[in-house]
Amino acid sequence: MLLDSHTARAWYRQMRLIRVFEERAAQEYAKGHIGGFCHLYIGQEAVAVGAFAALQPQDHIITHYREHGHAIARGMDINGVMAELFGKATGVTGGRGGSMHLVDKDLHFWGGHAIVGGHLPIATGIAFGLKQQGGDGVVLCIFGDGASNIGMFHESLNLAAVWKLPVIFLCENNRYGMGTAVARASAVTNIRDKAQAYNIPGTDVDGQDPEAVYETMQNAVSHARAGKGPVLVEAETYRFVGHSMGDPERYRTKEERKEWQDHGDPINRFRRSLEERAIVTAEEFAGMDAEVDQQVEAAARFAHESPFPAGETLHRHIYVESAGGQP
Amino acid sequence: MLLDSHTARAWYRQMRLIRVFEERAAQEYAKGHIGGFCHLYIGQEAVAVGAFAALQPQDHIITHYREHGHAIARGMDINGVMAELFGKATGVTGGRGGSMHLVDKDLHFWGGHAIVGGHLPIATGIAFGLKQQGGDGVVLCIFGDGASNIGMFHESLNLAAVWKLPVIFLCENNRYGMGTAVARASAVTNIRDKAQAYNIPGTDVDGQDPEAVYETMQNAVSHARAGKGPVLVEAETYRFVGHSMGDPERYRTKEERKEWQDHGDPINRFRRSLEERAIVTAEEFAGMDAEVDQQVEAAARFAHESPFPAGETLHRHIYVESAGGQP
Amino acid sequence: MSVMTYREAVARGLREEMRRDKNVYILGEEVGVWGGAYAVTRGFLDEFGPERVRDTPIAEMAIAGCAIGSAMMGMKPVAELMTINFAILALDQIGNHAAKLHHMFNGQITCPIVVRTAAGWGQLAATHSQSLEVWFAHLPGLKVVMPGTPADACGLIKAAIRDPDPVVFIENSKLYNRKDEVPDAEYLLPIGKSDIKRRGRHITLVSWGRMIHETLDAAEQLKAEGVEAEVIDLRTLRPLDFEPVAASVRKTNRAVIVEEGWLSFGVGAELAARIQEECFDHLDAPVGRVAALEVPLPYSKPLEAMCIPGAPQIIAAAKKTLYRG
Amino acid sequence: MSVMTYREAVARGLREEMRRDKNVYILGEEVGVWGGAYAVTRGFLDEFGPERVRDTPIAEMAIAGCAIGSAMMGMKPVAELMTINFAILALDQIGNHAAKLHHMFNGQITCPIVVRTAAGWGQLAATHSQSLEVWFAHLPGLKVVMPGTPADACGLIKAAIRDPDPVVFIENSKLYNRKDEVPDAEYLLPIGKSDIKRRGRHITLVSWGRMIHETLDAAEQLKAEGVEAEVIDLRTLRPLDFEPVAASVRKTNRAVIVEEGWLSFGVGAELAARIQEECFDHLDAPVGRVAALEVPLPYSKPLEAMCIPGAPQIIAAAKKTLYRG
Ligand SMILES: Cc1ncc(C[n+]2csc(CCOP(=O)(O)OP(=O)(O)O)c2C)c(N)n1
Ligand SMILES: Cc1ncc(C[n+]2csc(CCOP(=O)(O)OP(=O)(O)O)c2C)c(N)n1
Ligand SMILES: [Mg+2]
Ligand SMILES: [Mg+2]
Repeated sequence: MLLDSHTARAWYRQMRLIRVFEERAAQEYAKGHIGGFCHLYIGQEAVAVGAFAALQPQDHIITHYREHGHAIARGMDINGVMAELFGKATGVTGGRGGSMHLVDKDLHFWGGHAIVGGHLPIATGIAFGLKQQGGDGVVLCIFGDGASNIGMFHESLNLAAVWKLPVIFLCENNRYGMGTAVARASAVTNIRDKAQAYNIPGTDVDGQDPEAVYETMQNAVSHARAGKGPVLVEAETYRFVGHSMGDPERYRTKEERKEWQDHGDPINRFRRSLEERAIVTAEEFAGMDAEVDQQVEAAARFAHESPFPAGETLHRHIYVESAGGQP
Repeated sequence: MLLDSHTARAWYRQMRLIRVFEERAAQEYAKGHIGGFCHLYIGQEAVAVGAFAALQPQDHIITHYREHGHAIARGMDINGVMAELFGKATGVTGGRGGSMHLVDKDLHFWGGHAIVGGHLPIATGIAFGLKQQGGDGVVLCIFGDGASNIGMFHESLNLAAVWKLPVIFLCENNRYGMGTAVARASAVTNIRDKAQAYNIPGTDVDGQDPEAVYETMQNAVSHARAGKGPVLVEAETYRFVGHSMGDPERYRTKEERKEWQDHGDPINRFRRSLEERAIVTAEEFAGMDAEVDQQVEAAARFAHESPFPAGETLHRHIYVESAGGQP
Repeated sequence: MSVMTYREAVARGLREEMRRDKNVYILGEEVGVWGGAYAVTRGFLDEFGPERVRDTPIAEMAIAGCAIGSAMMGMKPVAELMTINFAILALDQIGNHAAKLHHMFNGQITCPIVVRTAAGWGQLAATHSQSLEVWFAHLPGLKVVMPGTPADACGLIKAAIRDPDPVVFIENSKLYNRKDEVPDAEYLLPIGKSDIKRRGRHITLVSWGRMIHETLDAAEQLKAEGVEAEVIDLRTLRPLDFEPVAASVRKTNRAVIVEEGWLSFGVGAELAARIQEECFDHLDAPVGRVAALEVPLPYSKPLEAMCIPGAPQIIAAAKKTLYRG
Repeated sequence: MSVMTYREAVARGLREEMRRDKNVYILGEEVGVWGGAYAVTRGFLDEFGPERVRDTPIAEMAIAGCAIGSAMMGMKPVAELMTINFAILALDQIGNHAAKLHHMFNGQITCPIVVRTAAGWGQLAATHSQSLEVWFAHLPGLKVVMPGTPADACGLIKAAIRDPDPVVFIENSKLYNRKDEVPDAEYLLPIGKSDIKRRGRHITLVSWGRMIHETLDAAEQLKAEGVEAEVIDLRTLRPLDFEPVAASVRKTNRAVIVEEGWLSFGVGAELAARIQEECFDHLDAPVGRVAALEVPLPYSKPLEAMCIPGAPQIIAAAKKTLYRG
């Protein structure tokens, strides 16, 4: 792929932003500023950055709970994301949803969702809405390997295929659903093979390479945008950290993880490749790294300094307020 | 296939028994002796008879609500079946389950089930029980084309495949789920193709030919019995009557149905073939037909003459009685 | 006024709203070619075409989820889940998603779906005879409507479609052929308003859905014995319009709740609890409850008949409450 | 007596039963290699091996269904559904199948499954913070157990495994680290028996599950003000052991029900309804109810804290009921 320097820098910057954001989130979690479940995306950054580069503003996204990276790749304000993790009033849902439920309607980012597979049926509905409203947008629906075994996966891919809905089902196969290796949970270990049951294209891609992800997603998006129906894309990736905070990681060896970290780190790989291809210079990298660090620092400061939501707000939006408030 | 005369007669007799039983059920329904939902099996008889011939006593069956034919093919007492349809105390569940819930534990016939797809997860459990208990039995789990689109289908086939459970998933593809043609509901119109998503064999068979069904099922049973895991078998068939009583049948043409009835009637076809091959004589057929008519007549009489269940029985078996009865 | 069946009344409401608003569409199993398992949407496919009247696979989770997603996009889906027994399969979509999105996403997302489903029974056996409205009514974020008459069904299905929140609209297979008058002019009713279906001063009978008719029958029979029962039809279970119930009980000092589902942890429990909380000093007798026997409903007609209460049980409960029995 | 955590107590009960009966096996997401999402089955894989401690795909319907089928075959499955929020996905299997098979098939089939699941909260947001025991309690054919202490958890999980009927066993993620004494000898408790956790004569406080501790705290604080509260721990919600509640209320003449879930159509509604039905002439005040605020639970700590009631709310409700507030 011929990558121009502007795009290359933007992608690198985004990947690094996600990484540094996540590292900071882990620190803040350890200090008790973030609570509940917090699923980090470290190791999978190339999937988000490559995939979202293939989307247009008129496209839509719906995803699961491991979505900080997706939100940032779509351009969600990281101050609002960090503040959300802190449960602050300035968070993207005012502290209601937390880490698993980032949302930004203006970005067509329809939420992280915490019930495994629960957002797949909803993705078909967004796509149906798009189709009926006659635009040329598509829906990107992201989930994990583990989610491909739940009934909602089947119902959703089938419905999307029968109705030829413009959805890209993007499975981030990071080898494990919590502690369960793919082969222990799924009868086919190549998730893309499940596409055969829906008569739709199923492809896989190296999820550690943003350029590969971008190209594969470009094809998938074109297919869906052309009205040819859904696509299943499997990005092969790896999560470098625990499932969520406090995972004893008894299900994999340190060696396996180290192997991926040493040879499969998407950021290092991409950086080396850009350096080798002389697309981005060392100074440029250094400049971006510093900027990203500052940006994350600022986001953390913003989150720290923001107020918690006022108690009175709790009762807002249980029902749509024009309808007469809370019954 | 080389069919001996004894077997041929037994199969013919069973198919006819199912047919005449169903016709009588329709009449009794029209007269108000049978109520609720009543899903007839007319047109699909060869599937049950061929498939059950491939089973052994140590095997197990679980099926859906269109199961009169399955029950009869397994050898359930037709007096008890007819009485059940009448809601009588002498019915196979004492009138509690009705048409959709025939059961006979001694025959390892674990029930008709009325939630579409609801018995597929349970089939995996029966198979798991069998496997753990170390016998060589297999489970036959029967459902329709429409059921192959529900989430439970996916979860069950996947679990059975991952755990290599001895289940034959037999889909009776009768072209419609209620009024919805397969192609309008399923992204693959050959249900057997769904097997690919579970890395298990998927085969199809002419469901109007009991010999073909038997042979295909023999292979499937051997596979499962040998510990090689589940199989998906698709029997292509057709229902000659409405989905249940009072179906306006707006979803298909009279011509389509007539075509099947004229050329695809499994009983006529089998009879002609046996005559051509000189395996069964005209006298033998006449004798069997008369016997079957009498048997069904006797079952109807039995059902008519049986008492309704006594009111006091209602509270039995809500909980297991040794446990101290009803809370 | 025209006389029409409950089925026709729901259909009329649906049809009017579909004509009014192009964003309204119907999806579900057998809603199109078949015309609805209970024939409510017969003729809709011809009038509105296959884009707006969408037969689905048998996939309750996908049906509900598709409705939710399209509603988030500004459409007005009416998802039919054939019976409430199958709606259970979609409870995660309805309860974990539809009911929560608006609040959890701080008002950014709205989810104005209507889920139409039918309770009922009639020799259908245990898995096809449930009244599970209480499960839905327990969830903040949902609205739960359960009309008992054609007019209420017509006025409330229209309101449900116009409502900005997720509405579960529970019909009853035993009501579809029931006829009554419906106003000829466009007819809209507010969600969350109960209706006093009969005035009286000796006892308050509260019901909803199909049981309102058994309750009115009972009230008519009680009249012959000199008892004037007030009959309140809740029509909506969430938000619960409790004040009229309280006002009535403050007047009659006695109440019986009548429901088609099981007694324990049923809708009547909440009503009895609320009444004793809010009308304690006015109650001359404990609030009575009439409900189904707590067994999985059997197929056999005489057994089934023992399970579902009707006017006789209501009358007996009323008399007990009136200290007359 | 040994002091152990609730987690250890459940594990002990499970382990003892697995040692006793080869037919007992565990299945669910992360029960094996991980040792249970809440670490209840840590070490089980090593002791009992992968045949009896079975990690499953993320497929709640298949987990429950596999349990049901194997139970029909004479096995004793303990299916873990990680939290009650995901158990919703298996409600069709549990409600339409497990709860109904024995009765509908006229006693021919039994279905002795145990479904272990956890309620709870803790900045987990709306979809991961529900208390839905009332849904299960509504279903005839099920038994619903909800122990609040290590000893009760140990004695009841063992009883659940030996029970011939389907049992839904609801733990609480906030309880797992809570410690208390458990008898050293084998300890079995009957399902369907409540427990008077504290004797008193001025007011009856009824609770179950985690809230029993908040209730006991409240009772302790009330004592300082001269109020002697009787605290009844229901432990089982179905079958409901109501008589001890009635007996207590006949003595105290006042009652408050305390629950972690939402108020409307919650468990407390049934209890309040039953108390006023059966103790009408003994009640000196309406039965009070303490429950969660009716909103989808938010993530943010201060907002979440507003939703879940604790000792202060219980004390306030008790005082109101005592006409002291
Ligand atoms: C229906 C449901 N079941 C179980 C869970 C608990 N759970 C949360 S994440 C997870 C693993 C999901 O794995 P995968 O889909 O591979 O995504 P990953 O976490 O690896 O990104 C599980 C079991 C849940 N949230 N929802
Ligand atoms: C979960 C669920 N959804 C809907 C129904 C209503 N229903 C009963 S039978 C049926 C069609 C099933 O078709 P198929 O699986 O092809 O079996 P067939 O009736 O053709 O034998 C439907 C939709 C149901 N019983 N359960
Ligand atoms: Mg994964
Ligand atoms: Mg079919």
